[in-house]
Amino acid sequence: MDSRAEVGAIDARALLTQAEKGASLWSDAGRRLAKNRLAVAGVVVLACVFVFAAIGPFASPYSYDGQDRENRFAPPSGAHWFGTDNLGRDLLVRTMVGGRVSLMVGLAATAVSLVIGVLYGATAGFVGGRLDQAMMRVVDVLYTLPFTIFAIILVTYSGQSIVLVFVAIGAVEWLTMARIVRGQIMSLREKEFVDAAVVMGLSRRRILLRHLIPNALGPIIVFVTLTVPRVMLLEAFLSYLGLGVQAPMSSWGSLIREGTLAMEEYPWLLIFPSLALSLTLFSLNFLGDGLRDALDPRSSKD
Amino acid sequence: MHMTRYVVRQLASFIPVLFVIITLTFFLVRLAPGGPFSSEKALSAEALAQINAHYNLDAPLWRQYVDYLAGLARGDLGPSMKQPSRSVSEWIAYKFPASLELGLYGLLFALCVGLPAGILAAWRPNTWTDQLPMALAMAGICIPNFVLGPLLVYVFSLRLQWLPVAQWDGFAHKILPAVTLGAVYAAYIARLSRAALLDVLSQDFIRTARAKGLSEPRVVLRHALRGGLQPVVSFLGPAAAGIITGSFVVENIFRVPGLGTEFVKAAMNRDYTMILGTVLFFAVLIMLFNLAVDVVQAWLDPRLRHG
Amino acid sequence: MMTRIHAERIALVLCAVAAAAIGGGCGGDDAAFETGNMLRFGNGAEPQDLDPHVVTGVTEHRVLSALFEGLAGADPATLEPTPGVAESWDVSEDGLEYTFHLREDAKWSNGDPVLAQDFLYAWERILTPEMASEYAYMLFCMAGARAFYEGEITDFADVGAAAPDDRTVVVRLEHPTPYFLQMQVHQSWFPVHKATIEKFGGRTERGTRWTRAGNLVGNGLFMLERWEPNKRIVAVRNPHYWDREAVHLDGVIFYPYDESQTEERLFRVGELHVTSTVTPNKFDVYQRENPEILQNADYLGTYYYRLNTTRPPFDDVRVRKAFALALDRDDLVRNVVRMGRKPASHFTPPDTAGYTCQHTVGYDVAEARRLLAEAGYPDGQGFPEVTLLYNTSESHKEIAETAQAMWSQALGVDVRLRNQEWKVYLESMTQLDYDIVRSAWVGDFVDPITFLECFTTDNGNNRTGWSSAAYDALIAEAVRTADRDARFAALQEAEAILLDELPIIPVYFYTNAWLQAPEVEGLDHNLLGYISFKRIRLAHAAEG
Amino acid sequence: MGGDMTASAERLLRVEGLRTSFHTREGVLRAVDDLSFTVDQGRTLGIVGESGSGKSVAMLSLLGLIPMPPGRIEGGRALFGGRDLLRCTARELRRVRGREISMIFQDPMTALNPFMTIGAQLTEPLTVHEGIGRRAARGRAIAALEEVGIQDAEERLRSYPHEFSGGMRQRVMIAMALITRPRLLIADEPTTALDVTVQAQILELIRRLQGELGMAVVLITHDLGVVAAVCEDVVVMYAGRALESASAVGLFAQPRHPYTSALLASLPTLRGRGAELYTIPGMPPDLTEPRAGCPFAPRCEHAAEICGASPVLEETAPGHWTACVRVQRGELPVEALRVAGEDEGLRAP
Repeated sequence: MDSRAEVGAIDARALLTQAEKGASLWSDAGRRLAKNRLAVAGVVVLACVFVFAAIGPFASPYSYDGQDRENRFAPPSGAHWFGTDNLGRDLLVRTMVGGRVSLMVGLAATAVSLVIGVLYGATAGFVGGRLDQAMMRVVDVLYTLPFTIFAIILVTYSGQSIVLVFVAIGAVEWLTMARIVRGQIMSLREKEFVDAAVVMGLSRRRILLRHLIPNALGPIIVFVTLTVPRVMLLEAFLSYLGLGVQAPMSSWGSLIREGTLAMEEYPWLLIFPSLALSLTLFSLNFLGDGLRDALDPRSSKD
Repeated sequence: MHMTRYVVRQLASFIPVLFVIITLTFFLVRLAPGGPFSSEKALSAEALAQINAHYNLDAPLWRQYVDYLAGLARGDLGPSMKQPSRSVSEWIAYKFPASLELGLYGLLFALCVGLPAGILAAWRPNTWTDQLPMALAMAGICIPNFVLGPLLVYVFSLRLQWLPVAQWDGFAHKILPAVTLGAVYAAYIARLSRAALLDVLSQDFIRTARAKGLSEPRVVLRHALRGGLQPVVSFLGPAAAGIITGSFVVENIFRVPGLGTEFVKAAMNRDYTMILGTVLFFAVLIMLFNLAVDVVQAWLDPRLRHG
Repeated sequence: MMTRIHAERIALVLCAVAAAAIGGGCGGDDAAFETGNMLRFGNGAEPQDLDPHVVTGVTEHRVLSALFEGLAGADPATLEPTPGVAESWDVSEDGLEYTFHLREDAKWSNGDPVLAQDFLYAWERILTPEMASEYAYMLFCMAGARAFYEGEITDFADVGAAAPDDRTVVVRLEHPTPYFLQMQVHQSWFPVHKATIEKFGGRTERGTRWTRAGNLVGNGLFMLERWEPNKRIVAVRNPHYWDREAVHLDGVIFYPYDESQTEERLFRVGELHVTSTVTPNKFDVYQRENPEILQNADYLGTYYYRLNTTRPPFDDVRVRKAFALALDRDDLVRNVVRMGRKPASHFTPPDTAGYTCQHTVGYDVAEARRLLAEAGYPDGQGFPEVTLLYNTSESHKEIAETAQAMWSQALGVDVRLRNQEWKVYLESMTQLDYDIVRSAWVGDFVDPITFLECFTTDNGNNRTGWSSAAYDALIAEAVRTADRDARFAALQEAEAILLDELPIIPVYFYTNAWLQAPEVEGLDHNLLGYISFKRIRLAHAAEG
Repeated sequence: MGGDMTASAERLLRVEGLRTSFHTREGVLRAVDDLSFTVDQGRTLGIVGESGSGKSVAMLSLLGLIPMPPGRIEGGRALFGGRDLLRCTARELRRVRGREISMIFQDPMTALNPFMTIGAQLTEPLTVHEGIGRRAARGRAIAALEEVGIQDAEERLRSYPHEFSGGMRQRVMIAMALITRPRLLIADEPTTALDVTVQAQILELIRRLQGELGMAVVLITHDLGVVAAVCEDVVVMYAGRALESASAVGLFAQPRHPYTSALLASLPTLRGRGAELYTIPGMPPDLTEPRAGCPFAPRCEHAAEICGASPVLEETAPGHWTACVRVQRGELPVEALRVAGEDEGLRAP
């Protein structure tokens, strides 16, 4: 029984393969995802929403800014399935066009915050010590700076473009993401497979990117599904500050905000954009759950 | 103990951070176009000069900065430029209690609803006791508070006439705002705690606990919950600081005399002193809450105690 | 068992916090107060302060007019001067000197008599440069007031205000001012109580505690009972008010709801007697279902678009005119603006102190197209992309969207819309960094001059880059002229120039719409939106 | 199966035809397939097999600890103290777990709750099953820690798992498992994660306590050396089935299944220094594939056509049961299964 050392190494390798699975899982994940019915449904609905937003307007006899002022606030009917708005514009087309903005902002800004937040948070959590302290202080500072002022300055000195919206939202949303990832990484760092990876002589970069982050994907994905709606609604606030799309173009967030003002009189103005938003978020959520299950290294055990 | 020393060290590290925040904010707000006294009816040049002189806005910027810091050192946040009836500190002192109260109720609601929902969902994943709370949580996230608030008012105040429409007087006045404020946090907590609990429940020590013959409630509540609370706690730190400093939307809908309005209004008004004051206040709060998170984390997870 | 101990401890702390929160909320400032014969008044926003020499808004004015009284009052419907602290006054032949005779029984809410010196003290205070009062210019019609404010003279005795005795105030004017008496209803002319102000700080100090409930001493119908910012301001009967017998209400509670939706809901459940405003959607509903509750009155304000005359394409008057003519104001107002407002074919609202502009700019697409073609853009070809700027608001947006559609349809031009946050928008407007910008002007007093003097060359409110020597001369002439007809003739001529040159496109004239419970009686409306609480009574309360 | 060889000993646990499967997205995984064995009072049964052979799943199935879903117990009986564990209600099972049957696990690093003190975890079985007071429980906990050789027991109750080394943690696990004086201890690879010296200590500890408490032990391991050191009876598992069952002495003296023989051959210590290690060719079967016949046949050097028939355990020598059809039929002389290097052989206890 003098082969224990060797067995130890084998164990370490076994642990590693388990962890590496997290990284090499992506190819596998698609297959697993395809077997998750809810996730597939989510993908299908999302695809429909994308088609709805991207191609839908071309199929409509109305344009998003075509006014029919004598026919304003028309309830849903055969001619206008979603009814018309305060200027007699077809709400269906406006919802479709608004979806373009919201989807773009929702996904792009979330992606920005995701990339920055995950890399930053993971680095801080993994390296620890003084660097972590310093990095978290930076987050503290950014977190407290007045966002409204920041957005106002952004719009003033950089003009207006949808890209700025991603920047503005991404710039604030990554902070929370970084915190969450840091927490996850800090607790994962304690796990043995990290020791094993260190023993195997892997570089810190590799350990972080291939072992730690994949294992923290669960909370990250949950948080992403929570971030998308925040981002979509934040866009409405930014457009209040003059950042983002300009009238007569709209977004789901703005449509919903306007719909709230007419909630009692013309409920369809609130209901349809809200439905579009909710449908998207629900699908995204199911997809997120499915993705998390598919990517979870543990779910492949046994 | 280690923890005490940690707390003291962290508190000390606040000071430079606050200094950075103040400095950045001070110069940042001056970059925003317009000043506190730009208005639709243009002031004459003389009037503008007078009022700028009154608020020390005619001094060179560095001078204003130094003066502000000097005031700060004396604990003076200065006068509010757009709401001159009270000084900035008086405004914060007047408005914070309502925000705090609303925030605590909102937080309480969020925890009382979100945590049990998350636990219930994690208990039997992928059954209806999981899917129903999670669908509700998702709805809570989908419905923005500026929709939820009016909806709740419509149902509970205008239709059923159970609760007041707005105002901030008795306990009844606080229910709808707290629910509106807390709903989205409840949803977050539910989802985060479910995910974290599922994570913990798949760990070996849970099997040990079951092997000891513990009942499921005991396994979940006593063995799994602590670990499952960690992401919730990390989320709650900054969230709590945000929630108790008020929400512009909720305060507006329900006319709560809270601080949340001031954050936005001060920025919109370019009420420089008010912006700085509220930012400083918020910064201190958020740092305290983050510190609290660290302490709670350490309490939850003994492995972190000597970190 | 460690965890159990911890859990118990946490539960305890939570309970304590919750109890503290509940206790804190229920106790203290929420003590009940009598609301029986009190008018519950939706006041729109939270006052910045209650110092008459600091504040600027309509919101503050409503509260201050309940707490203070000027030399003269105004009829709540016609704004004709009525006796106030002064029971009578004499005007000199040239209209440049007013002598006010103060009533014997005018008292401050602490019982002190209101004396002539109180007015002089107040006027000196508002005009003192260090006070930096934003509304000091309201007093500039007084001889020397402007010079004193600008520091050219330092002795207030050189300003045209004097108190020969305790009960007489004499005011000498710089130029004929037909609206001088009417201005006495404005807070900038109100007296203040010297002892109170100086008890809580310096004479010209802003933001001292003198305006707090319990400290503030006024001379109005009511006195300040409590002021809970963002909750309510309670004003109750002033037992020392000289005309207390005529006051029906026991008091007024001002509620600061800047969310008009919230205001309307509170009104619906009977918590408010009067709202400050009503949204267009609710206006339609009430008009259809409860027209008796809906109030709508003309308001001295004009909604218009400024055009930047300093750069192409709006440096060309033909382009400006084309844009003005292509705007179908009737359609716009009927379908979009709504609220019973009136399309504006000139700048000064009709019948402003008897003045109605005779020159108009109408709706004529053919002419508009002709002018645009003449300017070099037939059917809008080659027309540069211009931007219509507005500050963020639902109503500005929908008007802008409609204007955009109309211009595009009528002229074939492409107008982009751009919204900005309020202060950024103001800055863009002031810096002439726009093509077209949404604007509005609300008169400070009922006289066409308050509108027309905006567009003189050096006026800070011009903001179009437009300048006309003839126009400037006519306005200056009108200011100097005492004779009403001659004055109006000059103003007519000036406004005609404005409407020919069109640095602005008038869109509509404002109205003030609000909701009012049936039991509220005697609430009259006027062009300035001033509220006089004296005649208001609550029908059911009066019986009970 | 399971030997009438010790007729005198009382039977504690009798498992018959246990079948457990996992219904995963990839298909149905038959982790335990028709497994039978018995454990007699006070005896030590070793269950040997490679990773994934179903030994842990079998044990977890008995205690209702496999996650359901995706796990499912498809059939069989597990008689323990007059009850069928597989048909107990959750409540009844809980009363067995940790009181009558305790279990310790492979990895002491993860098996203890990192968020709770040792004391809290140690006393938990007592408070749950015996409902005794905090003070009394504390006393028992200290005694239990001392019993497993932990110094400063009183002090240590306030410690957290991360403050212990792996070996110490496993001692704590044992103390925790035994604090209720169970009749059966299931030790699932209790020493695999520990280093050699500690491994021996822990095994010695289990043996000692077994003797003192008179309980039965099921020791799950992939290490034949461990079996040889501590077990009296052995079941060899492969692909969810039992291939051979015998006394340890009998098994090491003469394996009666080609798989056992191959396992023994692959033990490094049985070969001369410098000799090439023997490895069993091929891979364990994919348990999601439906199969017939001997699961080891594809890798068996003695496989023949007849191995396509499903084997069942048969007693081919007194107290020695095998599932090899060829051995049962006498086609394969057991002498052919003797391992090389047997001279250095294992000395059975």
